[in-house]
Amino acid sequence: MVHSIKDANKMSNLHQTSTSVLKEIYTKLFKIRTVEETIAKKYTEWEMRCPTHLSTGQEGIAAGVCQALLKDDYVLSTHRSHAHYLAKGGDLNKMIAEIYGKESGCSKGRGGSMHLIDKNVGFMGSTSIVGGTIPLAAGLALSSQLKKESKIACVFFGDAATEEGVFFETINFAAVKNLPILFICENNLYSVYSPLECRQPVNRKIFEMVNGIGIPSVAGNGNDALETYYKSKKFVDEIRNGDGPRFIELSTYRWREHCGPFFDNDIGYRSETEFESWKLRDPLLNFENQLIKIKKIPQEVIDTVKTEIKREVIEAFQFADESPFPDVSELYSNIYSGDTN
Amino acid sequence: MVHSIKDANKMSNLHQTSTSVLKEIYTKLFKIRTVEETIAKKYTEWEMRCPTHLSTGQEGIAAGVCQALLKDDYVLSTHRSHAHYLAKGGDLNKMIAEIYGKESGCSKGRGGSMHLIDKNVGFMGSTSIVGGTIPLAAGLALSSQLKKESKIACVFFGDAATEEGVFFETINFAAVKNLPILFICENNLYSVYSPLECRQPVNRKIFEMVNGIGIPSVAGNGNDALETYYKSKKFVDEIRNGDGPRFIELSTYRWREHCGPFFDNDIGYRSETEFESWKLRDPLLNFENQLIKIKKIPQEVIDTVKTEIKREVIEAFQFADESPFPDVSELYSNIYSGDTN
Amino acid sequence: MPRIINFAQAINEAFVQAMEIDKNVICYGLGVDDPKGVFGTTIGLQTKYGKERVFDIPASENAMTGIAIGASMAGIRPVMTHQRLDFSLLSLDQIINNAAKFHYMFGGQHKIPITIRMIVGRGWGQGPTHSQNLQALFAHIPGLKVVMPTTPYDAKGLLLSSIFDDNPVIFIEHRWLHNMEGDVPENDYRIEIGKSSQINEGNDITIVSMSYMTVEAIHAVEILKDHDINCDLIDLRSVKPIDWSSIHKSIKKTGRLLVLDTGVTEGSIAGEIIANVCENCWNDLKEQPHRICLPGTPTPTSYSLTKAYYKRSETIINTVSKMMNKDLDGYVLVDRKDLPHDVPGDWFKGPF
Amino acid sequence: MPRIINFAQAINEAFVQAMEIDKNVICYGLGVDDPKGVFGTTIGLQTKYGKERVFDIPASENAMTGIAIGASMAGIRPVMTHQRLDFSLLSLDQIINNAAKFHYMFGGQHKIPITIRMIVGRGWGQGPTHSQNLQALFAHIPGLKVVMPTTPYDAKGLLLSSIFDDNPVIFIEHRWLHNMEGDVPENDYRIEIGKSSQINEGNDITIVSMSYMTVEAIHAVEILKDHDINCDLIDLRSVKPIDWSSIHKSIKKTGRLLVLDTGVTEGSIAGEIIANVCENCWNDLKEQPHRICLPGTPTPTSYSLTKAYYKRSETIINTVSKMMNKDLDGYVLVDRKDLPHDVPGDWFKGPF
Ligand SMILES: Cc1ncc(C[n+]2csc(CCOP(=O)(O)OP(=O)(O)O)c2C)c(N)n1
Ligand SMILES: Cc1ncc(C[n+]2csc(CCOP(=O)(O)OP(=O)(O)O)c2C)c(N)n1
Ligand SMILES: [Mg+2]
Ligand SMILES: [Mg+2]
Repeated sequence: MVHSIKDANKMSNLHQTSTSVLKEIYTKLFKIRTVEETIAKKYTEWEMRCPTHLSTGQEGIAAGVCQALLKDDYVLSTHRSHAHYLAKGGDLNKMIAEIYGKESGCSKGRGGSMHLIDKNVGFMGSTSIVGGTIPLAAGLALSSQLKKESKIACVFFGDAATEEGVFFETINFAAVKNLPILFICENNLYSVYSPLECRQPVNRKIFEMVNGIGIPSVAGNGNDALETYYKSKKFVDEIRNGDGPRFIELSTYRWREHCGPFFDNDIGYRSETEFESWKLRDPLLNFENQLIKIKKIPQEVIDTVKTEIKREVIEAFQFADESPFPDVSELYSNIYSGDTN
Repeated sequence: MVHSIKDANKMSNLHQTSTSVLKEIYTKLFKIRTVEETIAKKYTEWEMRCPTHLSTGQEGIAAGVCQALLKDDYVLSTHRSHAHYLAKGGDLNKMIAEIYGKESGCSKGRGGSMHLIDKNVGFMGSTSIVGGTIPLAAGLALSSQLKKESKIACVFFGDAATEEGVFFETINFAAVKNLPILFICENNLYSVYSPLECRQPVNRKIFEMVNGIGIPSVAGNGNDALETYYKSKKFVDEIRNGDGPRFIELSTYRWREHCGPFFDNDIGYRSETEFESWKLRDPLLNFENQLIKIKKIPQEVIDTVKTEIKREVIEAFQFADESPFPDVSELYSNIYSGDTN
Repeated sequence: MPRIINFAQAINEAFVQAMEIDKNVICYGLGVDDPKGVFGTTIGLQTKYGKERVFDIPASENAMTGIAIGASMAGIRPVMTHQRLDFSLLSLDQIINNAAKFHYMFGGQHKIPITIRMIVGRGWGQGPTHSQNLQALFAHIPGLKVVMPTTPYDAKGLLLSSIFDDNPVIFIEHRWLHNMEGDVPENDYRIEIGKSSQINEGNDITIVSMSYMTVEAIHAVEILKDHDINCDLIDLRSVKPIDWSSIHKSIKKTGRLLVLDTGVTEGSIAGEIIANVCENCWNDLKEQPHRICLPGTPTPTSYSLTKAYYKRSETIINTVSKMMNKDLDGYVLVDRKDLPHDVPGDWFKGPF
Repeated sequence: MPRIINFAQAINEAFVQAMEIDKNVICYGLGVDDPKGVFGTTIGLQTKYGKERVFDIPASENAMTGIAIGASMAGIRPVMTHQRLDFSLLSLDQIINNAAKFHYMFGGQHKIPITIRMIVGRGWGQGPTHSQNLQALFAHIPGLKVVMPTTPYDAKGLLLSSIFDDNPVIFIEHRWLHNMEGDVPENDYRIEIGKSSQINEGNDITIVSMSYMTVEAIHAVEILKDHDINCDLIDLRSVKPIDWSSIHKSIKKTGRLLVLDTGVTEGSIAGEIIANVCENCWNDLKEQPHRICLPGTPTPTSYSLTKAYYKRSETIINTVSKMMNKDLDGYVLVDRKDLPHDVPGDWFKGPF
């Protein structure tokens, strides 16, 4: 049975993975989930006054991929960037402050939820224009190649971003130049409320198409953080080895509405059944259950991780709350770099 | 021997093709060649004052593809559009007048060589922006689908156009909507002076890539007008049958400089040897030799075609010469459709 | 008896009527058939007119614009919708290089009857990439028409005119207008593109405005009237072509000009209007013209910064009052009812 | 002793010096390494600095712009070249949505030191899609800088400044300038972005101009001088930011303004300058300002139409003379040496 082979693979993966890696992945998963759900809860106080796209349900990808990257590697992301920012090690306090529009935010309140940055950990930015950061990642990869650095660039984007011309152009150039870049497509089946079938040919797989454009590609289960980690790790090693660009398409599902804190299965663009079937594939819970099953990490350690993160999250919201807003006198600052005003 | 099988195929193709089709293809080939070479000769009088991209050497594609289309079918083209315009049946007098910037030109002198049109024969326009007409063709195909017409749209473009995002976006949409559209890529190995290898991954075939994006595709020898005709015919039938979009990549070679009347093998971007090897594959001469060999068309008929076309070409240049320039008082006409000024 | 509906419903009604009149009218764009129907503007269209004429598309702005152009060459009248103007920047190639030029450069033989709706965001952290007011960019391109309706009445009449205009029309809707209500006749009526609307008559000063800024101007004009300042308020409706004769006529009467623009100052439509009026009505002007536009920065996201960034009726009152040598304080006179500055009303909550 | 080279050579020299100074400077664009080297401007660079730093690219304008932005985030200083400005319209998404905003919207943490060269065509049937003068479009976007050098001296100094500026700079070159010659020092020198250049001093009228129109202005100013009209001729060099203080100072002196622009009238930089001067120097102005720009049509291709389309020194002379209440006829005074109107000189033959 295919199923049990997969399960066996999974188990052997789990067994052969070091405790520290497992713990780190788990920590990422739990942190993202906790942050996003806390945002969802607090959003209805209407104090986070910016469009906010939550990643709940999609944590496996950010956690698995970023676990395979080094701190110096570059990451870029989209409108739905909290998970990537956190998984790459971005400062939590600054992220929450940013969503609250505070001067202490990672973008000093100028960007909001869709425009996060933490250069200290290689998180080079996210923007809301679909596909907009894909070439930027290739540019960073080019800089790394030019400077003969070992850094690689990794860019996260959704299934809809693969419909933009700039995606195709970037894939082509990355292949021509053999750039050190990892493309991660999070296929969550929807673009806002639009299902895949009105946007892409029905029988075409994104990763196979990319293969045909010129980049070695695989698909994977994005809700399985460990599978994601191993697929990413293999590719990251190849990329760092100078083998050129790689692409992974990872299946997943967004739990909450496209933008905002609520659930929206009731409005009719997708079914409750579909949603429920994906909820069973909870990337956090399944990972946690497996960890418990194989007993490589004691329950106390897991509990400590949880307690620690919950505390961090509470503190982050406190930090954001207590931080001042940008001063209106600063409206004109930073139009140009090097400006003195 | 593969070679002789090919040759045998070719011969049987020739034998099974009706005399009228053979004659029509030959007429197209000879007409394009004669027009282009006459332009080349006369260009240095510096009276054709606009960027002019000649198709000499690439006639097989225009002739073969357009032979497979009906008069009502739509055609769109690029900066290098003379061949397509003529093969589709565009008015020769109006084309030459257009290149001379005359009011009697097909675009009333407003467009020049790169912006031709003859709606009477479905030639819907050409423009100089690389890739710019590809989505227009899809739009015309969409109109045909919406109106339940049997017309199909056909768009010609070069190898470089397949590097533009808009190409990819159009292919994707055409596949999603099953549009009645035929994409023709003329791969002449160069974009201006740039060879393929600095623009596209070395081992990737364009038509295979398009297959992967979602459209059935084949490659062919663009210097063989008959092969091109049969490959196009098959696809045109399928498209008209409602089977959706099709794509053909045709190999060919431009003889003269990218833009202008001269030869430029001396400047160093391509070798004289390469050029010579392609000259041996002359789409016109080879076709004519085969026609003579199989004796389906008497030499006199061929000679009449030649004489007739030469006369037409002379008359066209006379027509252009004698036509008046647009009146400067008309500068502001046609900014908007429906304008009275 | 007035028939009160809101701006979004007026857009929807124009769609319905256009699609009834002419089966060549089609409607597409990201999400036009989804449950939200682009803020209600496209609700129900797919049910009424089918999936062939009303459909969702891939995220491929440039090609989908070219596809509209191509279809329009065969007589289709596509209406394409961008949920934010910012997304249309991916398609400027097709808009500028093709749509704007095809009629002229083919000697009048092509008509390009396309309408491209672009919605401009404001407030609630829309920020740098969701709230750009780039009408000046489109208005600079020969061959395009650009309209920016303010009232539900004009929204309906202008959308119908745009759809049945044989030229490419950029149709810019301000997000803060969608819930504004007004009298909208049920019948098919058209607003001529290129004609402004006189919203208030007065002899003291000409205020030329557009889109959402006209709403702020209406408040200001009312308050100013209470203080004996009478404004000629002209709502442009079209920013290309501009209704120069109405503007010039008003300047002849008032001798004073204030232009309000939803875009940034430098290179604004407001600047063009000032330049044109100075060129053409020099002797009628009693003093230098003024404009109120956005500061020349990307839109900041933070709540605290947008307060200084956007200009409202308070600023209009202060500027006009200074021009008239009076001493009014807009911040005292305008009653904001404690509504936060970054929402147009109570109905606007959450991300958009 | 003057060292005379042409504009294209000056650009080339700036490239060489920049690439010597900083190995992070790279140069790419369609054809930068081909035998023609973008009208000679990039000739020899690949031989000197290798294929890693100087390379040809796919026809993928939007991605290649984004790639420049990305690389610049890591300290690379990419110079991207478009053989025609028109092709850059495919990349406005990356220029406007990303390059212009990244410094501001990330709170000052990113620098985007990219330079995008755009060449504007004119004459020889360049027509609607090869000769657009869209500087106004870029100048309207907060966060961009836009320069338009006229002289070889400024071309070199401004390109060096642009490359080493930490912001995105749109560097617009007029095709008719490439063969103009002038004195260009060998050393590394910089022209400050945002500072204009005073080309002639005079008390009668201020002429503000840019790019190729300054060449026409220089001819006109000389002839006008012979007829006792003395012009302050200001070459903008930067159209964003604009050197307002120099313009205002000149207006204070002359009281008269004529602006020359290579773009179409409506929404032009010229309009912005008129608006700004009217707002700020109202009492200094003796009469209404004027501008000479292109008509609001797509560029026609035909030889006969471009003659009326483009404005030259004849028109400048006529306008100035009218403003000064004199009766000069530019068409009589200017000696065109029988050169056709659609070429800048004898060197310009054939398609480009
Ligand atoms: C160029 C552009 N077009 C449209 C939008 C509107 N938009 C915002 S998010 C989104 C959905 C993108 O879907 P996908 O890439 O699959 O990411 P997901 O939201 O599913 O994570 C769209 C269409 C945009 N932001 N940018
Ligand atoms: C968007 C755009 N980029 C660049 C150019 C400049 N350009 C004109 S023709 C051409 C070559 C195109 O090559 P290809 O598509 O292979 O056609 P070919 O000339 O070989 O027939 C280029 C790059 C352009 N016209 N448009
Ligand atoms: Mg998605
Ligand atoms: Mg080619």
